[in-house]
This record gives sequence, C-alpha cells and structure tokens, in this order.
Amino acid sequence: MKKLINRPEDVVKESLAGLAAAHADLLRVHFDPAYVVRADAPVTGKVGVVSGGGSGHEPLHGGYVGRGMLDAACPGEVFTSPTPDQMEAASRAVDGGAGVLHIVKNYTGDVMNFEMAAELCQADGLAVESVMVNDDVAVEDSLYTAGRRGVGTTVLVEKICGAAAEKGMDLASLAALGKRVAANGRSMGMALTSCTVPAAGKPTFDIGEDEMEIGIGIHGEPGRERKPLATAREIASMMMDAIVPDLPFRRGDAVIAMVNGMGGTPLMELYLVYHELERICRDSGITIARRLVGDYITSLEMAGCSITLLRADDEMLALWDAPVMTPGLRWGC
Amino acid sequence: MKKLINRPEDVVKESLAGLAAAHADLLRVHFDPAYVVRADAPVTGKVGVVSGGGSGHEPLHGGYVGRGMLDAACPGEVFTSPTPDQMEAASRAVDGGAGVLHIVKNYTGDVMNFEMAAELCQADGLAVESVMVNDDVAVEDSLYTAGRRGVGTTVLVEKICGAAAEKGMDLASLAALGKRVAANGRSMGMALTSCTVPAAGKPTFDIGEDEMEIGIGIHGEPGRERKPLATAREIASMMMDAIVPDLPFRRGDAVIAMVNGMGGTPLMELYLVYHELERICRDSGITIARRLVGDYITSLEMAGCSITLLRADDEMLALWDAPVMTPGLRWGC
Amino acid sequence: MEIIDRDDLLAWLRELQRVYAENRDWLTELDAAIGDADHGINMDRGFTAVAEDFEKSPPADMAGVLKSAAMVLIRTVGGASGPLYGTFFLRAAGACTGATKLGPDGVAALFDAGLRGVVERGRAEAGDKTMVDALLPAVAAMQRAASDDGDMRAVLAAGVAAAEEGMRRTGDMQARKGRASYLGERSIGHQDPGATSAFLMIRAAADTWNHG
Amino acid sequence: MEIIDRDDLLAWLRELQRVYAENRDWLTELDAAIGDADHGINMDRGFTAVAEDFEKSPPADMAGVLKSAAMVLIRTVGGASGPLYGTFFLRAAGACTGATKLGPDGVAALFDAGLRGVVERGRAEAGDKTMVDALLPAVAAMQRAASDDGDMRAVLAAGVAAAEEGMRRTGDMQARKGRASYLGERSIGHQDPGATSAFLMIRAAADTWNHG
Ligand SMILES: Nc1ncnc2c1ncn2[C@@H]1O[C@H](COP(=O)(O)OP(=O)(O)O)[C@@H](O)[C@H]1O
Ligand SMILES: Nc1ncnc2c1ncn2[C@@H]1O[C@H](COP(=O)(O)OP(=O)(O)O)[C@@H](O)[C@H]1O
Ligand SMILES: [Mg+2]
Ligand SMILES: [Mg+2]
Ligand SMILES: [Mg+2]
Ligand SMILES: [Mg+2]
Repeated sequence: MKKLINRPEDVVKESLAGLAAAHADLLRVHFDPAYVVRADAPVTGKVGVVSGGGSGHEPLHGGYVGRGMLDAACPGEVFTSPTPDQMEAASRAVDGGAGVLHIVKNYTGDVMNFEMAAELCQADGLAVESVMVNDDVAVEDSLYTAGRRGVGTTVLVEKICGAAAEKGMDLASLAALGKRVAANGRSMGMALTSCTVPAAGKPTFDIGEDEMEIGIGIHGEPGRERKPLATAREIASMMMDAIVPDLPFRRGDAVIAMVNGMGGTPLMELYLVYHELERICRDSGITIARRLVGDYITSLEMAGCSITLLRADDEMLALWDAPVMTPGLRWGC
Repeated sequence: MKKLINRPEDVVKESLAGLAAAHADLLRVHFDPAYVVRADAPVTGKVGVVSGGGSGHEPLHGGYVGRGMLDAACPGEVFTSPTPDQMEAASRAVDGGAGVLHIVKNYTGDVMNFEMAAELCQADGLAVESVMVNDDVAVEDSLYTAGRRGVGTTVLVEKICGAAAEKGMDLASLAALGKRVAANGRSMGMALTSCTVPAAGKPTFDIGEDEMEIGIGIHGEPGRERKPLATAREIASMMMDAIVPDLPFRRGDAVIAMVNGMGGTPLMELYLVYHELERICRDSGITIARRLVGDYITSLEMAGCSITLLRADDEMLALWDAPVMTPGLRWGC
Repeated sequence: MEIIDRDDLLAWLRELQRVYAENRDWLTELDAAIGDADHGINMDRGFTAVAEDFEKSPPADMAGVLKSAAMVLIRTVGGASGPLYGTFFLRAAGACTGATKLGPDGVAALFDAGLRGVVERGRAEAGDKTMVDALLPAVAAMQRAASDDGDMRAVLAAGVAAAEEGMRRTGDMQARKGRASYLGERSIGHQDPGATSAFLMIRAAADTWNHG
Repeated sequence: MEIIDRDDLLAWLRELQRVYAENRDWLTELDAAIGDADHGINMDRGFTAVAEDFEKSPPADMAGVLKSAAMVLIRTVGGASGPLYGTFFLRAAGACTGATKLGPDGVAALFDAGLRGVVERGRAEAGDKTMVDALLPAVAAMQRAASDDGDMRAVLAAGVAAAEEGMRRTGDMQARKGRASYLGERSIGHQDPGATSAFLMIRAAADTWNHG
C-alpha cells in the first residue's frame, strides 16, 4: 500500500486537522466526537444543513462546509458511516433555532446511523428532517436491494439546499426542495483501478490491465459489469445510455451536469469525458445549463469517473448560482 | 495503459475542447495553433500575461486562464513544450497595447521555444518580457545542469503577476515583480508511483511496492534519490529539510505555502501532509500566511505530492488576495 | 455452569475483543468480496473500545454491562453493523433489567431480544443474507433447547450449531439488504460477513460460559 | 552521385519520416531512461508533418525545401528538439540560398551551418551529452573529407562514422544540458536520444544520396 500517511488508524483525524488548519477562515473541526462545522455556527434563525458519511470521498463532505452549503459534516472512518453521537453533536452545534436538515446518502449504515441520530435529536426537542439521496442508476432492481446508492447528486443537493438555507428557507420547505433535487438527479460511475482502504492495506478488488468496472459504487463496490477497456467515447455513451432513460431526461430539459473524478484520474481526462458528454447531450437535445468538472465525490485514489445529471428548474438554477464559499466549491464571493 | 481517452494523439485536443465547453464564460480555446485565451481578450491597456508548457499538468496552465491570472496559455503535447507559433499567436491575441509577459518554466524546450516566440513577437513590434521560474531545490548543482526546473512556484507567479496586471501594472514592473516572486519561491516533489504518457503507453519509470522517489520532477523525471517508503511525517521533513535552508527561509518569515498533489493522490492525504507542514513551520517560526492544498500542478496520474514555500512580502500577499476567477483558482468574485 | 451473572457477561464481551481481533482479517476479506472491506476493522475497533471502557468504568450490573457495550458500539463502530450490534445489546440489556443472574431460558430470551432489535432497526428478513440469517435460527434453536429443559451447555451448543449452519447457508443466498445487495447475483457464493461475526459472537458466549 | 539537388533534399526528408517512424520506440525508450519519454514521438510527429507538407506544397528550390521543413518542425515538434532541429534546417537553408545543386563541400557546409544554429540556440558544448556530440564530430569529419577532395560517398561515410562514434560516446558522458542533466551522475551509462536522432539524420542522408 502506497499512501502519504502515518498510521492507518490516524488518517482521518490527521487529515481533519490539516483541513482545519488550512481553512480556519471557513470552518472549525471538533474532535471526539468528530465533526466539521462552519466557523460562525450556529447562525441564528437559519436551518442548519448537516451531512456526513464515510471518509475517503473528499472534498465530500467536510470540504463543503462553509457559507452557502453545509453547516456541518460528520466524517466516519474511511468508507464507514459516522456514528449517531457525531451527528447529534454536529446537529446541536449548528442549531440556530430553525431546525436541522440531514442529507443522507442511501447506504444501510448511513441511513441507520442518521436515523438513530435523528431520534436522539428529536427526543431532545430539536426538529430534524432528512433528505435521502439515492441516485445511482447502476443499481438496477431496487426492489430487491437496499435501494439505490447515493452518489454524485449528493453534491448538488448539498449546494442547492445550502443556498436555500442561507437565504432563510424554513425546514419543511428545505426538506421538500432537497427531495425534489434528489428525485431529479441520476448518476453512474465506472472505475479503471481499485482503491485501497488504508486499514485494509490492499486493493478492494482485482481488475485486469484491460478491464474496467462499469457501475462501480464510491466505495469500490463492484458494479453492473466487468468489461474490456473501452474508449472515453464508448464509456460516456454507456453511462448516458443508463442515465438518460432512467429519469427519463427528455429533449428540451435543462440540466446541471457533473463529470466527477474518482480520485486517481487526471483533470485532463475529465475534461475529455466532458467533451463527450457535451456532444451526447447536444445530440439528445438536453441543455447543459451548469456544470462541474473535477474531483467532487471521490473514492480515495481510484481511477475512473462518474457522470451526474440533474434536471434543474429555475429555482434550482438560481440557488446553484448563489454564492458559495467552502474549501471545495467557491463562487460568487 | 488505463486512461479515459480515445486515441492518444487526440488527448490534448479533445481535453481542450472539453475545457472550452465547460468554461465558456471565462475562456475560449483556439486551435491550430492551440491556445487558451480569456473570453474578453485583449483587454485594452492591460499587459497580457501568457504562460504555457507541456500538457498533463492540469489545471496548470489552461485552468488558470480567466480574470486576475493568465490571459492566455499555450498547451503543448503531453509533457512536451508548446511551439513558438502557438506562443506568438497567443501573445497577439492578448496584446492590449501594453505588451506581453511570458511566464516560462525552466526546461530547455520551454525556454528555447519561448525565446523563439519572443523573437518573433519583438520582430513585429510587440514588447515581450519573460520571467523564468526555476524553483526546484531537488536539482542540486545547477551550475552543471540546465538549471533548476520550474515547478510549484509557477502557480504563485501566475496568480500574483496576473493580479498585478489586472490592477494595471506596466510591463517592466510586472517582469520585475515576477522575477522577485520566482526568486523567493522554492519547491520539492516526491512520487509514490509513475505516470504514463498516453502516447508512450507504459509507465515512465519502474518503482517498487515499498519505494518512493524523492525530488521527482513534474514529468516523472527521476529525482534526487530512491528511498524506502516512509511516513507522511518523515516525507514532509525530508522535503522541508531541502527547501528551508535553500532560500533560506528564516524564523519570522511569512510564506504562501502550497501542498500540491501530483494527480493520483487523494485530497485526504494532501490535507494530512499539510498538517505535517503546518507543524514543521510552527516549530521553525515560519508563519503560513496563505496556503493552497490540492491538485494545482500535476503529472497526469502520478501519486505523490510537492511542497512549495514562497517568502511573501505585503505586496505579494495583497496581490494574492486579489480577486481571481479561473477554472482552477477562484476567489473574491 | 447453569447460570451466568454480571462477571460472565463481562468475560464474554472481553472474549469478543479477542475473537474479533483474531478474526479481523477474515471478516474484512469476506466484506471485501461483497462489501467494502471493513467489517473486521469495524468489529475490532468497536469491541476494543468496549473492553477499554470496561477497564475504566466496569458497570455494576448485568443490564449495565450490556447497555455500556451498546453505547460504545454505537459510538465507535459506524457503518451498518454499528447501529445493528448497538441495538442488539441495547435490547439485550432491556431483557435483563434488574436481573443479577440468568439461567438457560434467560440466556435464550436475551438473544431473542437482541435479534428483535436487529430486525426492527435493519428490517431484514430471513434469506436476505445478513446477520439475521445466523441470529434467527440460533435464537430459535436456543429457545427450543431451553423449552426442552436443556441445560446451559445444551442451549448454547444448539445456538452455536444453528448459527454456524445459518452462517454457512448465507453463502448460497443472494443479498437483498446492505451493501452486498448491490451485487445482485454476484453476491451468491460468498458467505456474509455479518452472519459470520454473529456466529462468532454466539460461539464466544458458549466458549466463555461453558468453561466457567 | 557527385551532386545533390532539390529532389535529393526532398528524398532525404521523406526518408527521415520513415526512419523516425521506424525508430520512434527506440528513441522514446532512450528518452525514458534519462528524459521524459517523448523524443521518438516528437521526431516522428515532426517529420510526418514535414512529409505531409511536401505532399501539399512541394517547395521549388533547395533553400525552400529546408526552410519549409524548418518551419514545420518548429511548429510541430515542441520540446527541446523542436527549436534545435528547426534552427538546424533554417540555417542549413541559409547555407544554400540560391543554389540548385551542392557538391561534397557544399553538403559539408550545409551540415556545418545547421550545427552552428544548434549551438547558438542551445548553447551546448562538446561533452554535454546532447545532439551536438554527434553533429560536431560528424561535421568536422565531413569537412576534413571534403577538403581532402573526397567524393560525396567519402564525405557522407566520414560523417556517418563520426556521428555514430560520437553518439556512442554520449553513453559515458554526464549530461549537462537538457532534461537529462537533472539526473547528474545517474545519466551516465545511457546513450543520448538527441545524439541518436542526429546520427540517424546523417545516416539517412548517406543512404538516400548514395543510392541515387
Ligand atoms: N438491513 C440489515 N439488517 C441486518 N443486517 C444487515 C443489514 N444490512 C447489513 N447488514 C449486515 O451488516 C454487515 C456489514 O457490516 P459492515 O461491513 O460493518 O457495515 P457496512 O456495510 O456499512 O460497511 C453485512 O454483512 C450484513 O450482515
Ligand atoms: N541545450 C541543448 N543543446 C543541444 N541539444 C540539446 C539541448 N538540450 C537538449 N538537447 C537534446 O534534445 C534531446 C531531447 O529532445 P526531446 O526529448 O525531444 O525534448 P525534451 O527534452 O524537451 O523532451 C536530448 O537528448 C539532447 O540531445
Ligand atoms: Mg463500511
Ligand atoms: Mg518533452
Ligand atoms: Mg462493510
Ligand atoms: Mg524528451
């Protein structure tokens, strides 16, 4: 295992310490229980927006704490859901009197831990609503599974709900907005190489020199199928063939598109994939109204990418354009 | 070779097309000869700031074109200097009547090509000044080499000169400022894995499962020494032991620090390295006044990192803080 | 032994620390095949924390031991198994509130309460390829043995045998809960990590309490 | 043949396309050892572009052929070798302005002018482990052969032999120019890619012009 770390068991803690030191103007990090919280929390009268999940997906979630996005993030161990005590403490830290919104990626662990946290908060009189993100079209038959995984759309839900909360939207409306965004987002990922969980010390899966995994999850979970390596053009088509009919996205739709790197893929390749995506959308009459190209929700050093499309209405687009000031996403201020 | 590409010979062109499509608000891409130019170029009365170099280091340089940084960037083939015709065309495209500054990383190829371009421009009455960046302390004896390589400090020179040009600084002062920044910056890099040049199809160098290369260049050029893999703490110390005495950085100095990922290293690890850097600086009485942590000058998918320190005076810090709006660096607007 | 008390629960939980440390890599490998390669790491971290907590402040009674373990597990394990094992011990604690000792039927009731908590939290059914597939037959076997007036050894032996059988049968199942469910048919042929850790938990009880 | 004309220059440059395509991987491997693994790719790209350019618009005279090649190389090669070979052909063109044919001494003068351009552009000295270490002895040998009244074959043979010898000797040198210089002593033991492409260039001239 080749990593820039000290001891595997200290990776999350030391990385959080670095995040805190690098962005003291935007956020603070609390340890034991661990959470990242915006520097000026709680903001009186504002709904606190909280997310969290296993570490190893940076900048998600800690890198999206600041102004106009998350008020707090709860980092678990690498690829392991955080725990209810973290979520409860984070929720209290950002409680400005208007309640707290939990943005939860649909993984059994995350869902159950956030559920326990919400029970703990509510038992204590703190209003909590939850938005679940389950946008991964690679999970085909969600009736016989734990449901679709939450992947790329999470970033968009966090940005849009964060902006709405900053503008003063109340908890119930915010939860409804978040659910609308989640319902209109679809993603699919693929990998060229495996990642290595520091504590495990070896690659999560084996993959041949001329193979790729289509439909991979963000924890190196095997995907839909193992295929021979293809060109970027073919890969983009395969992913869009799964994404577009699923919602479905239709001719005339305006979307926010994301080409996301899994951590080990050069930016140069992501722009190349975006070029393919753009062509496919043009041919299908889908308008890319806004876009992100880069590493936004990663899987450690895995090589590969994911594509996310969100059918966006005017409210979503306006909230997308609203100022955001976090380590991972920044514009308008 | 596992890459998200179509044909190796189209990588640069298709990636530039993606960059253009993704950031039409900030920049345009001209092909044949290839250069990236800010959307509103030329800006009348403003010095045009131009850089360029081999591709594969994204976001450098094309990702720094926009407002408050570069007016144009010339991308070469992967790890190969661009050519004088690109540089000449880019220089003309950003000529607002106040001359053009070339920011050149010290590689034989880049230097000679920019030299030829400057000759071509000057022969035609366009005033050109050049700043050479040669900050890589890994190259020990620069008397018997082509001189030190230009690495991380390039990003800082581009930001600071870009801000000064935006504020209206004249060409001669801008060249002097750029040289001052270059003279006060020092960097060192290391790699855990090799990168693979698309057209070559196989890794540039072999490296064992428990080895690392200290002092690596940004093209996978072998570095100072091959060593057994060490902890992030030891690696940060090794790099700082080479960087600090070189300028030297002294107790009481204020610096802009960058922990830069080589392309294949997770952000999580970069923050962990920043945590170590912060500790070392604190112990040495060096104040980190500003910092960047992330992928800013990469080597395709190479795993590893570099550290850059720039001793910054108040003018540099103010220019650092000035608004910048590019795909790769954005704040203050 | 025919009854267990607070010290036996403590001994069991301490034994679990040893067991999960010893089986850390195995559980993680099982999870690598159909999950995210952390189950062994999670269980080891959680039960190490439980043992450390007992070092600092050993609870006074049976329910206290189980509740402390639950709270520590919930705080330290994370993932799916954290809330599940946490809820297991929380409900098990509920099943012996006020008790100072448990006979064979009490032990069966303790595991039954834990199982119910797991099912409520995770909503898994038999055959979903989860820890429930080890726990459910084990609890049924223990209850049967207890109602047949089996002694402690018999009840525990029945639980261990049924858990082991249940654990092995998860190999042929297609996962419908948890991460492994994303694999669809590709999950078939791999034993479930959570069912394995559940079997280890019951076997550790038998090992600890039968050599008292 | 005792003289070369425009068509011979064209034939030589077309042959160079074949030569660099054929030796693309070898040159790139040499560059991988002490540089950045692109020299073969660069040369192949450049001379393919030169040949394509000739396809479209073949220049009318000797100087035109060399100047067109120079401009295309400058535009398409990049790296260190682009300006160097570009300058080589630009100066070579200057050496035959107005000429319609060259004898053995004219050929020697052509390579000499090219070499001077390379040295002016790159400021490398003998022993720096660059293309100069193949070009310099080759030009010296050609000039000597020409002033000894050698015929075309003798002049080119002398150039090829000296270039090959010079190329081989770069193996023992420590690089002091270009990327390879960053390696310090680690550059010793590897033959210089640019010296190798320079040798190939001279040998291609001999091969083309001796079989006319
Ligand atoms: N809904 C559920 N009900 C019961 N057990 C479950 C459920 N989901 C997952 N599990 C169990 O949890 C185990 C995985 O635990 P672990 O690897 O620690 O968590 P995670 O899947 O979050 O990484 C699975 O092997 C399975 O036995
Ligand atoms: N200053 C110089 N003068 C002459 N030749 C040089 C000089 N620097 C480099 N070279 C030659 O260029 C060759 C490398 O060319 P190439 O690989 O195409 O460019 P780059 O080094 O930019 O990747 C070297 O092998 C060497 O012979
Ligand atoms: Mg997990
Ligand atoms: Mg090169
Ligand atoms: Mg797991
Ligand atoms: Mg080279």
